[in-house]
Amino acid sequence: MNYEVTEKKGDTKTVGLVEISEGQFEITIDGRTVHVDAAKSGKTIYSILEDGKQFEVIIDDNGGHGFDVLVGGQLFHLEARDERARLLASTAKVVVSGPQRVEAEMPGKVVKIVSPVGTAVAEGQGVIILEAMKMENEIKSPFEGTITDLGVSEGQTVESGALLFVVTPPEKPEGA
Amino acid sequence: MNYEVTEKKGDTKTVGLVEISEGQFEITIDGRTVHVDAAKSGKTIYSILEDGKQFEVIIDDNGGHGFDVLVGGQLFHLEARDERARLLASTAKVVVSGPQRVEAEMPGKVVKIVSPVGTAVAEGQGVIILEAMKMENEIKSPFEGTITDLGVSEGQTVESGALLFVVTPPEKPEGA
Amino acid sequence: MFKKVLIANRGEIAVRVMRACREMGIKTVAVYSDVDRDALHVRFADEAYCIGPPPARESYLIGEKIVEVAKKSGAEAIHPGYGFLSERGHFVDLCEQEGVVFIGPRGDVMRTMGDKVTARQTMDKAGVPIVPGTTDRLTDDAIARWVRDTGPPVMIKAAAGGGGKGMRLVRNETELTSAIARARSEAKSSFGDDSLYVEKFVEEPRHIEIQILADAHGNAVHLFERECSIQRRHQKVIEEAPGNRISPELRAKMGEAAVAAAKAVNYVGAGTCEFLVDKHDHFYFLEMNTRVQVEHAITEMITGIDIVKAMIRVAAGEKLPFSQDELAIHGHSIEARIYAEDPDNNFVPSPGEILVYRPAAGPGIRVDSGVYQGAKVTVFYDPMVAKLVVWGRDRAEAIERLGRALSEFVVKGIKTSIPFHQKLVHHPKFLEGRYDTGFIEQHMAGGKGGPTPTSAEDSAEARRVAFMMAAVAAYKRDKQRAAEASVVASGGADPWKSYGRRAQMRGGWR
Amino acid sequence: MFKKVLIANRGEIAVRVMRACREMGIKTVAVYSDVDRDALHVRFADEAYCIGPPPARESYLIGEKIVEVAKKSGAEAIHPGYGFLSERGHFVDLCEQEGVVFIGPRGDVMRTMGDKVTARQTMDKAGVPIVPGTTDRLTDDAIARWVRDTGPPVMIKAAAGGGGKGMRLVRNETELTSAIARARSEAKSSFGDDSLYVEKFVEEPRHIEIQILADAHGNAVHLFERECSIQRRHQKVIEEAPGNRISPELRAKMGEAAVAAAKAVNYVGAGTCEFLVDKHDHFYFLEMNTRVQVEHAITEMITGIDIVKAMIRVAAGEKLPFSQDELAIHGHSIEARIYAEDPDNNFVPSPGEILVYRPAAGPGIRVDSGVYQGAKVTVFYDPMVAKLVVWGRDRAEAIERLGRALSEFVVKGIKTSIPFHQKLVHHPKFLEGRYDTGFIEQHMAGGKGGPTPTSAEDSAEARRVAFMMAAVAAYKRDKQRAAEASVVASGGADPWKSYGRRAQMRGGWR
Repeated sequence: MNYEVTEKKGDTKTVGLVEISEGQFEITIDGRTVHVDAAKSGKTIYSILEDGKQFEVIIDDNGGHGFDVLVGGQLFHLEARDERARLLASTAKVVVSGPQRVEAEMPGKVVKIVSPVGTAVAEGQGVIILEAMKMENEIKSPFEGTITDLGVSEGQTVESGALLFVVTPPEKPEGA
Repeated sequence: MNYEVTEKKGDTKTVGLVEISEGQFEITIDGRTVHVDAAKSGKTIYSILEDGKQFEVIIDDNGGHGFDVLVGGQLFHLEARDERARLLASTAKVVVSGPQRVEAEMPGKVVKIVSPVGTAVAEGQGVIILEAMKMENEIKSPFEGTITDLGVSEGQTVESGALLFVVTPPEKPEGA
Repeated sequence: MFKKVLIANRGEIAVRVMRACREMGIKTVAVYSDVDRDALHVRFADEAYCIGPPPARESYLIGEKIVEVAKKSGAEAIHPGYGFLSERGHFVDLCEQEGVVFIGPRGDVMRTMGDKVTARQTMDKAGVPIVPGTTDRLTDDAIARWVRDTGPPVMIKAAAGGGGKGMRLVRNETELTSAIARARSEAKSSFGDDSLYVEKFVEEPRHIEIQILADAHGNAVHLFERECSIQRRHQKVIEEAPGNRISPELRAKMGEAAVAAAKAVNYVGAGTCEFLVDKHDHFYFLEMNTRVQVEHAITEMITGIDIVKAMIRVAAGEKLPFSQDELAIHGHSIEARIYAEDPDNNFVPSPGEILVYRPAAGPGIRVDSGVYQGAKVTVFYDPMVAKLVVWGRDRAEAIERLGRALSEFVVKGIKTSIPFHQKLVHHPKFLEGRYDTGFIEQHMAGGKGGPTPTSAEDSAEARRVAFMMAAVAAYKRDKQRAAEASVVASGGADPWKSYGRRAQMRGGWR
Repeated sequence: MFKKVLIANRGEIAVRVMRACREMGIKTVAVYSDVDRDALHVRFADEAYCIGPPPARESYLIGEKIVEVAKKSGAEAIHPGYGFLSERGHFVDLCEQEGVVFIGPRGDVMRTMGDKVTARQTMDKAGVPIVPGTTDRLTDDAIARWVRDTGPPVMIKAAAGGGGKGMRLVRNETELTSAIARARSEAKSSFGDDSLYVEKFVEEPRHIEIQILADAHGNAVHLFERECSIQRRHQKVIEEAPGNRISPELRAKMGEAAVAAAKAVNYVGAGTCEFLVDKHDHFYFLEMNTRVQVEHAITEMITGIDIVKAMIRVAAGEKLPFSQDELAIHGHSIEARIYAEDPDNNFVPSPGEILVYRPAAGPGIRVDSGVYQGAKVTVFYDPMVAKLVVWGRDRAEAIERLGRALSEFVVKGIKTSIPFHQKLVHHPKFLEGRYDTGFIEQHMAGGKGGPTPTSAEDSAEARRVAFMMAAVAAYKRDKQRAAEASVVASGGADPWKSYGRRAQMRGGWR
């Protein structure tokens, strides 16, 4: 399977990947095919062996396609997409219809409501500003639509998992 | 629910136990009822709070009814039995019928076969002697029956999970 | 000696104090907020009591509650750690009224040192050099006159100041009027007191502090200096002991000044005199911290003295068990503070569950930590999760160890400042030991810049592996999702909710 | 200096050596057996190569394979750690033939020190006191004559001996004939060489050893002594540096003797001269270990010298970077070896997965470990999982720290010797520092006995909590089983197999 891996503001490389057996991969990158033994011991951190070279690799999955990969003390912000993922993503988009809830990922205090009920928002447009750990974080709409409900008011403290707002996507003509 | 807790070569105490909510117990012991907050943080070690007193408690479940409990650097070998457990145990005994496999729990070398195929064995009778970590361990029959198969021969090295032997319980008259 | 001590703090410093108590055979009492039931300091205590909701002002900052727990549990003394109630004179008074020993100096000493103008007056009288400037609260006119006479650059400072608030640098007389106005308004809103004074601005200042210990019998010693010039936004990042380019003569003079400062106020306990040292090796008293510092551990490493135990001993009325001439510097020590923050994203705090925790270990390494694998870092408190302290026979070895330790220190689940430290310890200016408080701003673009910690070859290799492993991770996740999808299909999970969460993760949270 | 070093070992010592290499900027090559793919030493290496099946004789002991990996990977030198190939002269010769530097002394030096009779002759010639006895391989008659002349008690020893094998104590002349016969037969079967010699038996012996370091330029220093008298079945359990009741004069004399021993054989590298010290402070050379010791860390703690780095430096031809008069003892250090064994069940090995691993930390603590949370301890190798090393300003503080550290060191999933150490560090004889090699046998019933580490009150409290928590654990398990049972009922798991496992757990495995 081929993945397209992109570094934030950097290269894009195509990485070919075949899983031979659990943890054993044939990987093609930069025009060369190598054998990689990727052991995830103690269910924690990867130990990678490639032609004798050993690397401890820590991967944080940021959701979506983003991965933060730490190798030998260096952190790389990467996105990895494959054919099937693109397909799934587009399928997923079709599935999204009707109002969608957005919940708080950590406890915090609502500093400001940027987009009140009724606002039409673009994908990525700010809706609420939440203060957590003394930092302000803008909570954005995951897609285009209209804010149809707010679960919070300004100045309110929220728990993790609390409803922040509901965004309803525009209705699409059938077959679109 | 009442548990009977026995220390190896020591006391037996009756421990009454009511779970009020997740991790919160009313426990009656030595004629006194106390409230115990038993938090298992990080899915690892218990932190016990009882009337302000804090204890870190590590419990190893030895299977059966045995628990090794480490409190404040002291290790206690205890057995805990409740009414229902006794009931379940007796029920389980009835369920056991037909040949039963016994597998190696750790890798080792078969030093001796004590009970060859065809031997009638009592519960707890030795069947195989396995050497692991330079110690000899006797593998016993889990119940009364006949050794109907051996998965190993003397001198053989076995992996964890390998079949050691099969023991078949005596047929019981129906309704027994 | 006390039989039981309450620790009015949380995190690594609470654990640190409990370790000292346990070694001394003293029972410990922890206090915790609702969100800290599973915190490490609770697990290290012999007793633990909940004192309220997560926000510190409703729990860790309520002195009355804490004194009440001390009395209920029979604790004879309270160790405040740093932060929270550690420098609040009224809390010390409260302890005294209620008959509980406060492990630290008296309340009036704290108030003297807490007010910058009073502190400057006191130090000046004791013969300790202060930054040239005024020792009074001034009117706007008086400030303007002083600046006109002395000439800029000057610092306008709030008398009640701290944490960089109510402070303005004036490089040019035209800035003066607005600087005074802004400093007053900030001081008023931050401290409820708009009194100001003015100091000459020290150019290329280095932050050098002297650790002192004093008992109630008139004995006071200093434990040499620490250099804390590596700061990001007035927050210390890396500290060293001994300092760089400090001659034995300067060390002796600063040590004597710090001891004189302590004696001037009949100080009892551990304290720190912070000095600015300019490029001509002139030093000026900046302020005195009347508590144990975060960075006390590096002084412990080079002197072999357990500062926390000494604090407890002198609070119990014992004499200091060593004199100045028994103290010597042995080797070199460096501390790197590990914060739960994202150095690649403007150092925003990074709360969450610590999924993997593998602290550095082995020769020359000490880790003081307030977390463990499975612990949760919440949004409510200071984001420092651990202190990595190294020791070496000399500075070069200490730096080599720090680099090695950072490379093996693994925290997964939250972001930490470890990658930032790795760049820092490879910076040529740091390796040289020639830096001032402007280092991170000037040489590391405020934290965004800095050298690559590995060779170009290793770096390219690491990048290649990262690309491969991003693909492997994506592959594994796709595989797992496919497996989960089939489970979901047969009923169970709520795809509506899980989409919402996933979408949000892609959203504004990082 | 070398650019790349192969570490021909596993576990904590491999990790220890890699840490030194990383601090020196040297790349590391690990070797591992099939069962060690997930071991910590592989994760710490820059390169790693599999060298065969789990049994050491098929992997870690095959010198040819290891030299081959060194050459293939471009490693210029091999560090052998301790155990495995570390004292095999023929492996050193092989390295030399193949042009790979062996980090340690020459092969002929190893052979000289490996044969006890030759070692005794060499030391005797160098003026190092040896245990009174013979320096020749003797016939049965010659042994009998010597014993008759000298009188019992005597030790009959195998020339090729080691590890307590081929050794017999004779307290009475009537035992002599059978003792000789048994020693010969054991020596023959263990070492393929039945040569014997005889020594006077030293009563109430203390095991004191001197660490030495020597370079190829004729410089040799000693790093003072370690006391290793706390042994269980000839296995060291606790070591201290400096030793107890060692006068400065005795220390100086023993140090000089050890340096003389090293110079007599043109020793290069780190080595240890083991001595027996009798109750009159007479000391006798016992043997020389021609490698780094498990307990080298306590010497590092009191001297500040990194012994492993020094070994690598002198192997690369550098001079020792310090002289004898630059070395001094700073404080006191103690090591407790944490074994995967069950102290409550006759110390049987306890393999398994480490479910929770929380090593001690904080001031004065160093942990050198070969495991991590999630690691598996297998049956194939030495059961030592970690070394807990503490430092204090004096012995009392070191012991307090050791007690504190043991109380916070958590290993779950396997049994360890931690509870045994806790009893040991509370034993009055240990606290006094008055013990000899018979301590555990005489005062702790071979490990079964010893004091309770807590007060009677705390102990009763702990027992009550243990009873409560056993009930809670049983309750939780019953609850979980009930939940699982309902899953099984609806199809899926194989009850036949799971019953078999459960039955076996109840069976003979503990």
